[in-house]
This record gives sequence, structure tokens and C-alpha cells, in this order.
Amino acid sequence: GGTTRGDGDGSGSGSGGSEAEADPNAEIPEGLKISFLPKQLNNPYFTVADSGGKEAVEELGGEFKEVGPSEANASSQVSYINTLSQQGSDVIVTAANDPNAVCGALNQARQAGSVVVTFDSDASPECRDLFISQASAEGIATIQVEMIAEQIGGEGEIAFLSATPNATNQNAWLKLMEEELKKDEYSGIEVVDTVYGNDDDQKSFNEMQGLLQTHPDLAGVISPTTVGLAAAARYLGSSDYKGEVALTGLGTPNQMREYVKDGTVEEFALWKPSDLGYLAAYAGASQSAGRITGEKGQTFKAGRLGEYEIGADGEIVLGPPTVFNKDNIDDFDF
Amino acid sequence: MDRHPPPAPPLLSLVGVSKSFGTVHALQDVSLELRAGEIHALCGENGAGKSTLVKTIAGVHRPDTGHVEVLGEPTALNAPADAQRAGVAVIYQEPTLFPDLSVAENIFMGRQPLARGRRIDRRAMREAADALFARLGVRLDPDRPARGLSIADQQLVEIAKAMSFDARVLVMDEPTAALSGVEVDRLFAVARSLRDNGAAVLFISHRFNEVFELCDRVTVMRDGRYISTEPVAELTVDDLVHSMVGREVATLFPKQDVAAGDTVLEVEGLGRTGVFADVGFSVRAGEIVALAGLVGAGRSEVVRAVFGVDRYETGTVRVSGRRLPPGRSSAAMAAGVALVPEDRRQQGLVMEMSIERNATLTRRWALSRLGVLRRRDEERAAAEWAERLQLKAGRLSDAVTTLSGGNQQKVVLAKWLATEPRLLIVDEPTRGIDVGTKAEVHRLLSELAGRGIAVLMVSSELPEVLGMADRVLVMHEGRIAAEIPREQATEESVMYAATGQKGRAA
Amino acid sequence: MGPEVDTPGTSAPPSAARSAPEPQRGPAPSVLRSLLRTREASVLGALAVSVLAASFMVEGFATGRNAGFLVLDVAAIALIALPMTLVVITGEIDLSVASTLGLTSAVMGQLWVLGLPLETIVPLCVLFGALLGALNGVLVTVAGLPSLAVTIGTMAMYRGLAYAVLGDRAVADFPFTWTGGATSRLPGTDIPWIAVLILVLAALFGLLLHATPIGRSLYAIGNNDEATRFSGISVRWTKLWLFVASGTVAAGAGVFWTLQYGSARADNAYGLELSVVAAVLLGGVSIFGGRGALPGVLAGVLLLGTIRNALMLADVSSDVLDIVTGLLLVVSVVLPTTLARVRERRPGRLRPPRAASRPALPVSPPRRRKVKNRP
Amino acid sequence: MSGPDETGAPAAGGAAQTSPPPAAPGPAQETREEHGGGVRTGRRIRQARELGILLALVLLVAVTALVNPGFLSGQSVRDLLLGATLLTILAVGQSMVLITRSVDLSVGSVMGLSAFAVGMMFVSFPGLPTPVVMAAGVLVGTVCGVVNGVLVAAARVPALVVTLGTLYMFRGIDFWWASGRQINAADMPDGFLGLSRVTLLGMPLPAVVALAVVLAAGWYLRNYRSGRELYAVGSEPAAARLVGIPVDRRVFMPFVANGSLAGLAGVLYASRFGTLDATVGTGLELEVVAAAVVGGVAIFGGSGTVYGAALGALLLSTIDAALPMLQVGSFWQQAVVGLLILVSIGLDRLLALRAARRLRGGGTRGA
Ligand SMILES: Nc1ncnc2c1ncn2[C@@H]1O[C@H](COP(=O)(O)OP(=O)(O)OP(=O)(O)O)[C@@H](O)[C@H]1O
Ligand SMILES: Nc1ncnc2c1ncn2[C@@H]1O[C@H](COP(=O)(O)OP(=O)(O)OP(=O)(O)O)[C@@H](O)[C@H]1O
Ligand SMILES: [Mg+2]
Ligand SMILES: [Mg+2]
Repeated sequence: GGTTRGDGDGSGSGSGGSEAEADPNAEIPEGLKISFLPKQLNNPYFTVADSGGKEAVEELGGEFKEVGPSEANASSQVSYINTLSQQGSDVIVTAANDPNAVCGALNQARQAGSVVVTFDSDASPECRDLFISQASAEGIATIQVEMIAEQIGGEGEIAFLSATPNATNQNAWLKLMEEELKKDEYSGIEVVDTVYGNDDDQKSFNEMQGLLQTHPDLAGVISPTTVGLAAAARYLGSSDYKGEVALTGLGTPNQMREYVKDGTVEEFALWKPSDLGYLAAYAGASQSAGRITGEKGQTFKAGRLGEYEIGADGEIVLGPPTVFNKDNIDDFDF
Repeated sequence: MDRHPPPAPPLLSLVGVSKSFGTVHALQDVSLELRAGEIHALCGENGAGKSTLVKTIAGVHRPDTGHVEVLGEPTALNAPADAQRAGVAVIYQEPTLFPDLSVAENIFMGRQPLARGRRIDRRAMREAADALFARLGVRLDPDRPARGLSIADQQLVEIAKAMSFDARVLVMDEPTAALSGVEVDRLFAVARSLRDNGAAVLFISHRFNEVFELCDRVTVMRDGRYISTEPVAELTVDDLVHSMVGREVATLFPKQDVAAGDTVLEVEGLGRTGVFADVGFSVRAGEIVALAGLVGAGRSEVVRAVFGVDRYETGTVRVSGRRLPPGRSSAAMAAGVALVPEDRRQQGLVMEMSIERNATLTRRWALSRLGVLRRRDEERAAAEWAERLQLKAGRLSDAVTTLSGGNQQKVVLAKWLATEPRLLIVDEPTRGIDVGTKAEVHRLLSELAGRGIAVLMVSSELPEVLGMADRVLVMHEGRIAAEIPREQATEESVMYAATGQKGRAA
Repeated sequence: MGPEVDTPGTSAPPSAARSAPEPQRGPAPSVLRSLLRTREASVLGALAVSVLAASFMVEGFATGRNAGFLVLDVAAIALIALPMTLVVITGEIDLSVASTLGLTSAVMGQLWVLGLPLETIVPLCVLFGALLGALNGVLVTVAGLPSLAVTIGTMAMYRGLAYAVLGDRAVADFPFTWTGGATSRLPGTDIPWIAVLILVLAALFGLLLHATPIGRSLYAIGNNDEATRFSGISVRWTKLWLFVASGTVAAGAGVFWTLQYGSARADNAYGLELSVVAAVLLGGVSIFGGRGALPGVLAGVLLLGTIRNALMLADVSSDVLDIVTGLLLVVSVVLPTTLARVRERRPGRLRPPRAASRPALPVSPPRRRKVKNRP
Repeated sequence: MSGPDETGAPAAGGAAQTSPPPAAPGPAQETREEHGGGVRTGRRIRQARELGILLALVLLVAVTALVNPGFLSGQSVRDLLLGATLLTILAVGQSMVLITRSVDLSVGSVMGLSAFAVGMMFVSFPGLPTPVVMAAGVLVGTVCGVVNGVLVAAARVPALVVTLGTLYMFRGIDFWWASGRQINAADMPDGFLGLSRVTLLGMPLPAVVALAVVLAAGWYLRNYRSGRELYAVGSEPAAARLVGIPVDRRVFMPFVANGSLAGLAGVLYASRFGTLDATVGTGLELEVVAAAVVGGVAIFGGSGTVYGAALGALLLSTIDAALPMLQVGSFWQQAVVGLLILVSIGLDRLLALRAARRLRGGGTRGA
């Protein structure tokens, strides 16, 4: 006997979502408490994203708050979720460090009346109301593969430099990228390694160094994480491999400006994190006001970004990522 | 009264010094003069305040009232460095070495000879250490670390350190307690030559023969109070004892004759490479067997192995016919063996723990009910033994550190006697203990033997060995060199065996 | 003056009644114990004060719901802190606890994926934790390596093994009856049942430490393990068992953690060891061993938890939380020692050494406290 | 020729017992050996202590180079040296603290704070000359060291607790100051960022700095009274007071030195990595302690050398760099690092025991 995996005692704890009908014309009340809980405070990426959120909340006349742990782990995030729920936040906007670990706390918060919106890194769909995706995972995967293929001339060995081995979004992208690479047009490209920099600058730096020395024939590296890309670029820029090995991935223009200008990196991509936060705030407020209920196909207006439509599983996609290169990088400051 | 009235002020004197620790008045209005060219003995029972006085001179303790005068000038000695600057060198009762540093560095720490650029001149330091050891007539490698030195060697390093100061005042707190005859003689020679060069020496010892042999004057203290100062030549041992203790001491070796019973301890072929070999002997109930020998003969090693705190490689130990598993002191305890170790600070006591906890450490299980130990029971058990051994202590809940050396030794004894052993092993049971208590301990040992307990006693004091033992086992270089029954045991016969019959006189 | 210096007043009656001042067991505590008491008392006092202050000043703090959150927040730390207290009292330390927790969690996830029933997995995991603890113990006692170094090594190794077992996967499909059960409340209250387990374990460990012969030997080992060995106590076995206990409880905490968060991952409880050590030290346990008490440690755990919880509710940012945590630790050791020294100095001031007023004296450095063996 | 370096390992137990172990004696004549023999034994032992680590290092490099010859390329060696620089500097400072029987867990936070301070200074005062900023970075570390030192030495409280506290405090201050900001390479002058690329005799400049730090500290600890007194204080504080050593000052000084070195490490970090936020150096403290311990510095004070600590740091960094080259899967790497730490300290202990046995001419005692 015993409780085994096949028992089908579902792992979810039941949804706390609202059953009410959507009322597209409902007023968004003044003074909504909208709280942002990033993966980690002091992460520049989230600082920018949350600033977008703040902009939106101010437009809506709500109360903005940003809280978060100083280390990116799920358990302290749970404490913060509990605290926010205890404080009676109307909307909790969060990026999950662990899609499952925060689930229980998020559901409790929802039962206590909060709307839960995830952004950047999703929690399990059954424990949040909406997920604001920075770009569709497919879109992110495709664009990175396209960039590297172009930079290495369509064939050669490539490797991935990822964040932590557990990061949900990273892993999803890695998988999609590998699938994308199976396509015929990329048959000359071979993935030889995946290493993890743990979103730690020095570790990423060392891993990049290790990659280049282990694989003398390496033609390119994709680092779908801002920390990793910057560290990798720094190593590359100061090493003999500069110009020989292509590097691309996801990064912020401010971090990468120097390396784009000095030719270490040709192109890289990213969405605008501040828009992500902005959209999340609008989505949360709309849900809280009852304009939407999270059903597929509903639409709402998100301030300066315009109309958005809810996709399957309550997912809202921000839009295609922006590609940054020598020509346009100076137009961005984040 | 004084035969040599001093022409100059004394090198160092204490004037009306008092010092209390909480409720304990360790010194009360004590005055003392140390004059150039004299060796001054300080006598008193355990806890009389001798070491406290030494530490006051050394600048470790600051007197509550009274003051110290150097060459007649009142001087505040607020730190050991002040005392050193005033020309005082101290050998403390307990060795204070740096185990990780070399012997030479231990001697010269903070005063290492310097070469150009204020660098330490290691060669000069080593040579100076060698010279000091040559003066003391010992062979110690200045480059070896102090860790692992025997107590005697540690004491010798301390002595060398004190000598290296070229001090005007040399204070020695029981320097001979751990030494054997040869080294004591050397030490005395050194002390005399210092005296002849115009230094003052303060000498503390519980061995009266040493006091009478070496010293010019003797000051007696009792219960923290100054009692008297006399020229040694005008005293007898009995006078001295009387003024120390304030009464007559009954016989020092109250040996009762007991008919020996069954064999309790049987040791066969015990050996450990490089330490001892082929050690075999037995102890019967009611018997006191002494294990004699020179320092370093391996006696302590043997008894530690018997008790199971050290391992041995060959041989067997049987207690009441049952074999003890090697290396398990708990099994030895269960079989009724007790060991009073030689180094009370490191092996005998948990210094930071209270007196009562120390005293009951060996009886934790016996005192507990259903596995629960109640403080009340512990306190009662400890108080009982404190009284039986006349422990001089403030409160039993105080840390053992606050006790005088001799009283610490009593706590160790209490701790083991309380286990009501069948076999009691005592290693230097009276080291650092005053006459009164010594007699007490001897009486106790003999009483225990009278009650049918087997006693194995390691002792470096020949009178004690001869006075107390039914049989004397003499060890030499890790082997039992001779077994001498009480009737034949004399100073000569024991020493003869102890020196490996080569006549290395003690 | 002859040898007959004896003055009648000071002479004592002979032999048995010789005037050893009767050792007393007065109510006045020893310096050591009173220090210990203040240390304990100050943590408990600080806890009471902060709970009261938070209740009045922080909205939403004094609710049953929040208390439940608080308990769940500190549950793992509280559990691990119990055996850690004992370990630290013997003068050792176990820094591998958080990694043990992580490795247990990873193994638990892997076994679940392999299809074993949870009823089997849980005991297996706890047993596995005991083994991990035993490895620490063997390295410390048999090989004689310093535990700080050993457990820094096993900390890296166990965490690494956790990644080796589970890699980048997270196992999160544990049945809700178990995950929900882990955080479920006692009927009719907001208090999670784990609080009861913690209290029971705390009582057990407290009894062991403070009222049994074994507890006594732990303090003795922490103060002087050689003398303890000479007292017929097996220092090695005792320490070995403590490390086993530490590993076992850490593994238990790992099982709980996995169910609490419904997620078995290799990086669970990363960095928790410092929180545990901080709580234990805050609770008044001496890092050098030989001193400390369990109630203090529990108070320390709760104090840290309360302050963090209250400040979070008061919207104080996590930077300030870190600063407050650090300050608390520093103050908790600096304050009692400073107070004790001030107190110790006072009698000296009442009776200044007579000579000190003389002008001709060399300038003296401030008086030193009686030297202690340990820094 | 003497000193702590050739003595046995720390007391087996964790408690800071300073007693001589009770046993392992030989007959008297062996204890009091001939001088010549003793000197030679001593020298041999001391060399053996550091030789063990060196051997492990050489072995690791050899194996890695055999598997992957690229490991010995100029670029790779330069990277290796650069990578070891920070850890080495930190380990040297930490050893000084450990030798006096304290520990400084706040180094990671101090390094982070100083690195961030350097970045902020470049951002806020763009005109400031680079050397001034670098000096200021070191000064930040020094101030942190003074805080630690005052608390530990003046208040006489256990260093582990205090520095665990300041670990949180300094990090909190760093977070609070940074408040999510990141400083990028573009904010700092090229001259500063290029320091790592400058080579001296084929060695990168930071590595030369680290080497100089190691040699200076080693020379000082070995040849100066105050240096030796650090060992004395760590070996037996009570005895140190009795011989008149200013114990508090000797405890204080290493904290300041360690703070300065952590500050220096922060400056070098800023120069090398160019991207600075408040998380720089998180979790570094245990690695630093591990490096020192692997290098033979006793956690309970009184013995060890900074040379050993530096070798320990080099060994750990080499392990980090070598594992990817040895194709050890990334998931296994940390486990292997842990294992190697255990093996190193075990090996060190073994050597120490052998040495002790030789010195005493007898068997050894069980722990
Ligand atoms: N640090 C201390 N704290 C409290 N009490 C102390 C302290 N040092 C000594 N005492 C007490 O002061 C008294 C005198 O002790 P002291 O060590 O001077 O005796 P002693 O004459 O040297 O004895 P012994 O011959 O045993 O060495 C004792 O009662 C002792 O308990
Ligand atoms: N703690 C120790 N560490 C290392 N060697 C020791 C230690 N104690 C004693 N020795 C050495 O071991 C040998 C035997 O010492 P042991 O103590 O057994 O002799 P002993 O006959 O009991 O002499 P003692 O009178 O000193 O007790 C001596 O050479 C001694 O120097
Ligand atoms: Mg004394
Ligand atoms: Mg002996």
C-alpha cells in the first residue's frame, strides 16, 4: 500500500480564483494596494521591471509597494507572500523562485482575497490568476537561435551558459532552443555543452572560461540570462578568443553597451523589463476590479501599451523581444 | 631578630596588601620583604594565599588595599609587563606555555633577540636557550614545540624562562612539585648563584626539606593572613608545621596493617611500542602498592592504560578476574576502577565547571533517578565530600578555577573516592598538597585499604612511597625493574632499581 | 620571635573540625552562572519585549494567522537548532545541516519519482540523514579533524550530491494530503501542528541536556574533553551520536521542508546553516562549548523570527532586516560582557589601591579582567 | 627555524583545548633528543606540511593538463592565477585572524561593500584619479576591520558571533546603499578595468599584488616579535598575558589587516569583473576559511602559515577551474569540491600525526 506517485491524488490544492463574471466596464478603484515581490531585491533587472510597475500603479492611483528577499530563494519569498496577504494586498505581482514552493502561500493569499499575477518566471498555473510572459518562450528561443546561427555562419559547435540549474524559464528556453536547433536549417550546429553560472557573476565568468578551454572548436555561446551574458562578454572581451567566438543571449543594454561597441558581442535580445512590470500592474488591477477574470480571450487596456488579450492558462504575452546591436543600443537606458 | 639587617631598602616588598575574590579573602593585610642576596621561603597550607601573593607581585592581581614597593618606592604593578619592567621574574604554579610554539620561543616570547632591522635572530635565540638548559643541566631541544612536553619538562622550560630575565627578583611558586632529585639540585644551584649575585628569590614549596636546604628566611601564611617571618636556621620542621597549620599534625604516614585479600588487579604483559613493555603485576584487596620510578619512567602511562584512557598493544588487564576491554575507561569504571590522574588541570578537572559538577561528574548515573539528575542530589553529594575532605572553597557552585591548587586536588580525589571503587589508582595524589592535607590523604588511602580496597599509587616522593606502600614496584624506562616488599624497601633499594642499577644517583 | 608564632585567635581546632570555612550553597550564584543567567534572561526578555512591541505597533502582527505563518517560517530552523545546541555545547559545530536538508529533499524527490510510497520514503530519508550525520561524526571523532573544517567540506559535498541526485529538476507532484498536511493547523486554531512536534522535541532535548547524566557530560566535554575522557566518559561516542542526531533532525527537517513547500529541489534551504548558528549563538550558547541552555536557544530562534516577521509586516526592507539581525547578534554578546565587566569593576573602584594616588607612579594601563583561556 | 609551523594539528576536539595531549611519549631520552636531530626533524616536518598541499596541487594540475592540454596554455594559466588572486588575498588575511584564535566571517560582505564603494565613487565623482579611488576602497575595508577588531578585542566577545553579526550588517548596508543599482563596466575608467590585463614578468598584475601580500605577511609573521606574538596569543591567551604581551592589541591588529585585505580584494574584484551590485562576495566567507584550513592553518589558533593558506587558496581555485576541464558534469562539481576539501584536511592531519609521532618517538593517542 502506501502513497505512491501513481495514486492520482492531485498535487494542486484547488483554485481560489474568482467565479464572477467579467465586467469590462468596471471602474478600477483608487487606492488599490499593488505589491511587487520580485525574485530578489537588489537585482537590477527587477529594479527596472518594478519601476515600470510603479509607473502603472501611479497612473492607476493605487498604492505601490516593492518588497522581497535579499537572496533569491523560495522559502523567504513565501514569508513575503504571507506578509503581503496578512497586510491585505489587493494585487500581488511576483516572479517565482520556485514554481511549486510558493504555490501554497499564493493560494492562501488568493483565498484571503488577493489577486496574484506572476511575471518573468511563472508559478504553477493553478496557484496564480495571471502570468505576464516577457515574450512567448518560443519567441525567445527562436530569436536566440537565429542570432547565433547568423553570427557563426550557420555551423559549428555552440554551448549554453545558463543561470541556476533550477530556473524554470531558463530550462524551458534551453529545451525549446534545442528543439529549434533540430530543424534542418540548423543541422550544421551542434550543442556540445550546457553550464550553469548560477546567476553569479564570478561563477558565470569561470564557467565561460572553462567552456572555451574545454572546447577549442567552440564557435558560439548562448547565454539566456543577463548576468551570464555580461560575465561571458567580459571574459571574452579580455581573452584571446575575442572575435573568434560568437556570443549572444539575453542582456540589458546598459550592461552590454561596452561589449557591443567594442565588437565582442554583435547582437543580443531582451524585452523591456519596465514594460513587463507595467503590464503586470495593469493586468492585476483589471482583474482586481473585475474587468477580467482570467479567461482565455478576454481583453483589457494596459495604459500606454494598449490592448492585450489573455491567452491560454491566463497567460499574457508582452510582445516580441527587442534585438539590440551597435545601431540601436544607445536608444535604450535600462 | 634578623641576623643581617639590611643596609639598603629591600628589593621588593608588599605593604599591607589585601585581596579578595568575592567572599574569599585570599590575602588580608600581608606584608613581606624580599632582600637582595636572600632566598626567602613562603609556607602555608593549601589556599593560604601564597599563589595570590605571587600573582600580586607579578602584576596579575591588583591589591584591593596596600601596595607593592620596589626598592622602597611604591609602584603600581598593573600588568605582568609592569612587573617584568620592575625586574621581577615569576615561575607560576601552573606552567603557562604556548603549546604551538617552540621551546626557545616560549622562553623568549616578547623578548626575542633581534638582528638587523628588528628581525628576530633565531640563531641567537636558540643558542641562548641552549645555554640556559646547559646551566640547568638538562637536554631539551629548543626547536621542538612545547606541546607534548611532560609536566617536568614544562616546568624546566618555565624555569629557563624565568632565568632568562636576569631578574632582580625571582619568584618561584612550587617549582619543584613536578621535578625529581637531579633537576631539583640543579635548580637549587641556580637559585643560590642568583642569590650570590645579589638577587632576591622567593621560593614556595610544600616540601620542608627543600625549604630547610635552600632558604635563608621563611614567611608563614595562614588563611590569607601573615603569621611570621623567621630565619630558617632557628626553626625545626615541627615549629614550621605548627605555625602553618596552627596545631600538631598527626603522623604523616598513618599506615595501617591490613591482611591482603583476593587479587583485584592483575596486569600481564602490558606493552605499547616505545612507551612501556612487558609490564606485569597484581594488586590485592587491602593492599597499597606503590609504583615508583624516575620522572618519565612510564608509570603514568601504565596506569592510564590500565584505566583505559590510553590504548595498549599487548597484554591483558584483569579486575577481579574479569578482563577489561582495552581503551574503554567506562568499562574500567563499571568494574570498580578509579584513576586520580597526575595533571589535575587538564585531566582531573573541568576547570570552568563548578566544584559540585566536577565532584559528581563520575557519579552522574548513580545520582540520577530514572535517568534524571536532580540538582538537589548533586549538591548534597558534593557537599558531603567537600566536608569530608575539608575543602576550602567559597561556594560549591563556583568554578574550580577559583580554588587553590591543593583544594583542586581534593576535588579530584572526592570525584573518584565518591565512586566507591574496588581499585583506586592514584597518580601523584599529593602533588602540591600541604602537610595537613597530605596526612589527611594518606590517612584516607590507608583507611580505604583497611576497608579492603586495592590501592595502586604512583608517586615520585620517596618518603611517601616508603611510608605508605605494602609493596613497591619500581619502573625503569618503561619496564618493571624490581618488586620490593615493604620490609626491604629503603631509599637505596628503590633508587637503585629506579636508575636501572647503574647508580644514576637521585 | 620564636617558632611559637601561633596566636590563639587564629588557631583552629584539630583534625576533622579544622577550620575549612564551611562550603555553602548560598542563594548567591557564581559569577559564571549569574552571567549565564543574565544571558538567558536577556534573550527571553528581549523576546517578550519584541513580541509586545510588535503586537502594539505592527498592524496584523498579533493575529493567530500571523502566528501560524511565523511558526512555519522558523520551523526548520527551530528543529535543526535543537541538536545543534548540543553539538555546539560540546565545542563542535555542524555547518552541513542545510546541505543535509537539501540532499534529503533531493533524495526524497528522486525516490518519489522512482515510485516508492511516501510511507517508506520518509523513514528512509531520516535514516539517510542519520548516515550523513554519522559521516561527519566519524570524520570528527575517529579521524580527529576539526568539525568546522569537516562540515565546511561536507556542506559542499552534500549540496553537490543533492545536485547530482536531482540535477536541475524539481519534484513537485507530492499528494496534497501530504503537502497540505504538513502545513495544516491544529484543529480549531491557527497554529500548525509542527509547533507541537517542535515543542515535544525541544522538551526531549532540553531534558537530555539539562537533567540527565548525558547532558552533564556534554558540558564537561565542551569545557575540557580530556578531563571528561579521564572521568570515564566516552567523548568520541558522545560526539558521534550528537552528529548523528544532528543529521537525523536535519533530514527530518528536510522531509518537512519538502512537504511544506511541496517541492523537492537540490537547492532547498541553501544558506540556512548560518541562520541556525546565528539563532543558537543568539540564544546564549558559547561558540567555544561548555555553556548555553536550550530555552535560550528557542528564545533566540523565536526572537529572530519575530523581529523579521514584525519588520516585514511594517514594510521594512530586507536590507534593514539584515542590518537588524546582525546588530542583534553583536549586541547580544557585547552587552552582557560589557555589563559584567562594569559590574566586576565596581568593587575595585570603591577601594582604590592606596598607591594609585601617588604622583610618582608609572602610568598604568586599564586593569585587565582575569584572563580567560578563550578569546 | 622554529615555531608553530612544525607542530601537530589542532587539538582533535573542537573545544579550544590547549593542553598538551597527555600521551604519545617515549622514554625520556627520546624526548630530550640531540639538537641536530631535532632541528632536522623540525625542518622536515615543516616542509612536509606545506609540501602536502603543494603535491596535491601539482598532481591536480598534472592530471588536468594530461586530460586537457589546453589547461596549461598561457591564457588559461593567466586566468587561473587571476581567479586565485582574490581568494589568496582573503585567505592570507583570514589566516592572520585564525592564528590569533579568532575568525572573521564578514570578509565576503566587506569585500562586497568595498567593491561597491569603488564603483559608486567612480559613478559619483567621475573625475577622481583611479589610485585615490582604489585607496578609498581599501580604506572602506579597513574601517570594517576596525569595527570587527574593536568589538572582538575591546569588548572581548567571541569573534565568530561578532563577525557573523557584522556579516549581516555589512551586507545589509551594502544592499541598502545599492538599493538595486548595478554599476557596469561602462561606469568605470578603462585604465582601472584594464589592470587585470597588465602583466608583470608574465604574471597578471593582481596576481603579483597577491604574491606580494603573501610574502610580506609571511615574512612579518615569521620574523618580527609582534608577528610571533600573534601565534603566542592564539596558542594560549592566558599565558600571553602573563608574559606581558598586549593581547588585545594583538587580537585587534589582524582584524584590521584582514579588513584592509578584504578591501583590497574588493578593489581588485571591481577592476576585474566590472559589474558590481550588492551581492558581490556573498557566501565567500566559508570558502576563505576552507582555503586557510586546507592550507594547514589551525582553526583554534596558534599554528599555520600564510604560505600554506595561499597554497590552499590556489588549490581550491584550481579545483574550481579544473573540474570543468576534466569534464566533470556540472552537477557533480560541487560534490567533488567538498570531497577534495575533506581529502585535503584529512591528508594534512595524517602528515601532522606522522610528524608528531616522529617527534615523540612513540605511538599516537586516539583523539
Ligand atoms: N581567581 C580566583 N577567584 C576566586 N577565588 C580565588 C581565586 N584565586 C584564588 N582564590 C582563592 O584564594 C585563596 C588563596 O588561593 P591561593 O591559590 O593563593 O592559595 P595557595 O596558598 O597558593 O595554595 P596552594 O598551596 O594549594 O597552591 C583560596 O581560597 C582560593 O580559593
Ligand atoms: N603529555 C605528554 N605528552 C607527551 N609525552 C609525555 C607526556 N607526559 C609525559 N610524557 C613523556 O612520556 C614518558 C613517560 O611519562 P610518564 O608520565 O608516564 O612518566 P612517569 O613515570 O609517570 O613520570 P612523571 O613523574 O612525570 O609522571 C616521559 O618521557 C615523558 O616525558
Ligand atoms: Mg598555590
Ligand atoms: Mg606520572
